[in-house]
Amino acid sequence: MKESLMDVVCCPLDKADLDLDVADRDEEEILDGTLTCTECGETYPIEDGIPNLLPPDMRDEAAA
Amino acid sequence: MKESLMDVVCCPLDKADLDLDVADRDEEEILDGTLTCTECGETYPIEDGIPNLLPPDMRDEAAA
Amino acid sequence: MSVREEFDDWATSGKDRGMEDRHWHTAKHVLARMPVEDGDAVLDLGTGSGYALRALRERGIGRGYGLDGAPEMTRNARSYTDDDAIGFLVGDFDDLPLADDSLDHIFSMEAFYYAADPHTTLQEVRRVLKSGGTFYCAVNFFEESESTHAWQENISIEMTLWSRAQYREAFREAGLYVAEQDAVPDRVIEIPDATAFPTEGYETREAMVDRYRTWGTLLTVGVAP
Amino acid sequence: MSVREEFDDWATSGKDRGMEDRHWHTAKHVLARMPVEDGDAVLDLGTGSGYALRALRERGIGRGYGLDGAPEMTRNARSYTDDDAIGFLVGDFDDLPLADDSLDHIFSMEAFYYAADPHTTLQEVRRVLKSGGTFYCAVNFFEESESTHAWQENISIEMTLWSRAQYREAFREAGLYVAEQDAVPDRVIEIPDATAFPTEGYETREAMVDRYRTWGTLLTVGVAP
Ligand SMILES: Nc1ncnc2c1ncn2[C@@H]1O[C@H](CSCC[C@H](N)C(=O)O)[C@@H](O)[C@H]1O
Ligand SMILES: Nc1ncnc2c1ncn2[C@@H]1O[C@H](CSCC[C@H](N)C(=O)O)[C@@H](O)[C@H]1O
Repeated sequence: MKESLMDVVCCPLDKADLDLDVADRDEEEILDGTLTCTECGETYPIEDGIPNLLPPDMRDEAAA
Repeated sequence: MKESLMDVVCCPLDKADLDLDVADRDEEEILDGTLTCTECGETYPIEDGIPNLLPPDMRDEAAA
Repeated sequence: MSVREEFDDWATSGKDRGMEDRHWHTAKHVLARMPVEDGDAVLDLGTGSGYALRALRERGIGRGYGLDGAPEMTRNARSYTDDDAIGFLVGDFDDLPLADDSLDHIFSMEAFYYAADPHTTLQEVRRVLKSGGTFYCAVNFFEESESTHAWQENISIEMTLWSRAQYREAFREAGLYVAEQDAVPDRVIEIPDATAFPTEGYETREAMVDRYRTWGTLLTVGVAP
Repeated sequence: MSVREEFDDWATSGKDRGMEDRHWHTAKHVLARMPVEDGDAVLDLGTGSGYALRALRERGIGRGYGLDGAPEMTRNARSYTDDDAIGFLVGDFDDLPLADDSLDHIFSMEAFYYAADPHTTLQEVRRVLKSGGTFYCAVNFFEESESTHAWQENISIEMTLWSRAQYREAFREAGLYVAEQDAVPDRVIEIPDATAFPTEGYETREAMVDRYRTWGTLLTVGVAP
């Protein structure tokens, strides 16, 4: 994901802003990392350049 | 024109309500008469069942 | 010449019915898109023969008002229907004789660009529409449809030649939201083989295809806040 | 089965590209009507292969966001473009991970009715749209298009089967103005002679004509106040 995506994304649960933690990036975008809600502290993974912003219960249920 | 048209028409100049004067009507509608602006006093004719609500200068210029 | 003189002539020579036939090719698609509900009050700006209101009544609108600047047009239109819920009035686009917030929707086909000041007309449209009401503005005469430009030569009234972008911009300037813009093709008109060209109206077959199939009718839909 | 499981399977078996091909028949007409301006930010809800954003970028939008509940869909979609202005994210229709008033327009094709609660989705749509922004909601599965009803049998997710009137009503309940509703015909699909029926999909030729030419895609356009 481009860093500019941060302008529009928010926490799916409480719509608060997210903090970005970059684990891996190339010149253009963030490939791996974490988005953390500044309000509720919930975390969302960025994997292979795509943030997963499903509500945690849906994300975990599907991964199971 | 049906009397119910009075609900939506107004004076084209100042958008004030109009007073209806009926000269001739049948069971269904008003065939001849006059609409008078309650604000500016300008009058508009109803002829053959159709009100002419052109601004007076346009109405007169065309009739000339 | 005034709108009244020009179009009264058209009405008495039967051009109103001719327009109805030709405009229906695209107007029917435009009308079909309007989200009218039972009981709605709809205005037809520059109603001509009044066909749009007759069609919308079949979809259940409660009241149809046909406004036109040419008394003979409204006289003819009145004679084409005996539907009690359709009424006609003579008036001008730039000074609408209609109360604020009085209409659910407004339709207009091939008429808007005759307004002496189209910006004023749009302000009037916004004024008379209820919140959430739509203005379906359909024109065949516009910048991108080049073979229509010559129409101005045959008429004494000054016509507004806007592009698609200019329509959107003017709607927004008047405080309308722009919900849609589309070129609605006329698929009904028959286009002869290339060998038939030049015809009276078109130099080449491509020009005629461009006029009807590519551009057809420009629809711009505005919504009142 | 969850949206994720169902549609991840579709993505890995290549159904995303198949849908793109078929949906394009009507989606191109829907996209053409959107009044997008240079620089606009547009969201594609249930983006699948992401074709709608690729098409809108050719019309000059500034940013395209493709949201989908199936990670494999977004993974494929991402691989189909190297346009820097297009980005994908995984998320659910009922809990949009997008800020209030952040988007100029939203498009959605053949996806809306999978929402667990479509009324919630509409509220979310209204929340994230800027004032005057549009929601172009296109579906092939709806009450009036009867031969589509059987689709529910082949999918484990509950699908919302609304009529045209129900779409309009639900949009209004969510606080959106309804600017347009239309049946956009699919004129591309070939319909065989009557002798070819019954086919796998259709009992009669009439049923197939009804599905594609009469009903096609139901478009409802909402505008945020
Ligand atoms: N400034 C103005 N005010 C009111 N009516 C006008 C006008 N300028 C033109 N008109 C009317 O607009 C109509 C344009 S012709 C189109 C008629 C009809 N809508 C149809 O589709 O066939 C004429 O009837 C003309 O009298
Ligand atoms: N509740 C939900 N939240 C997010 N995405 C969903 C969803 N329900 C279904 N989807 C997504 O919606 C898409 C429907 S298929 C349509 C894809 C694309 N718009 C096209 O026209 O081809 C799938 O990719 C599916 O994963």
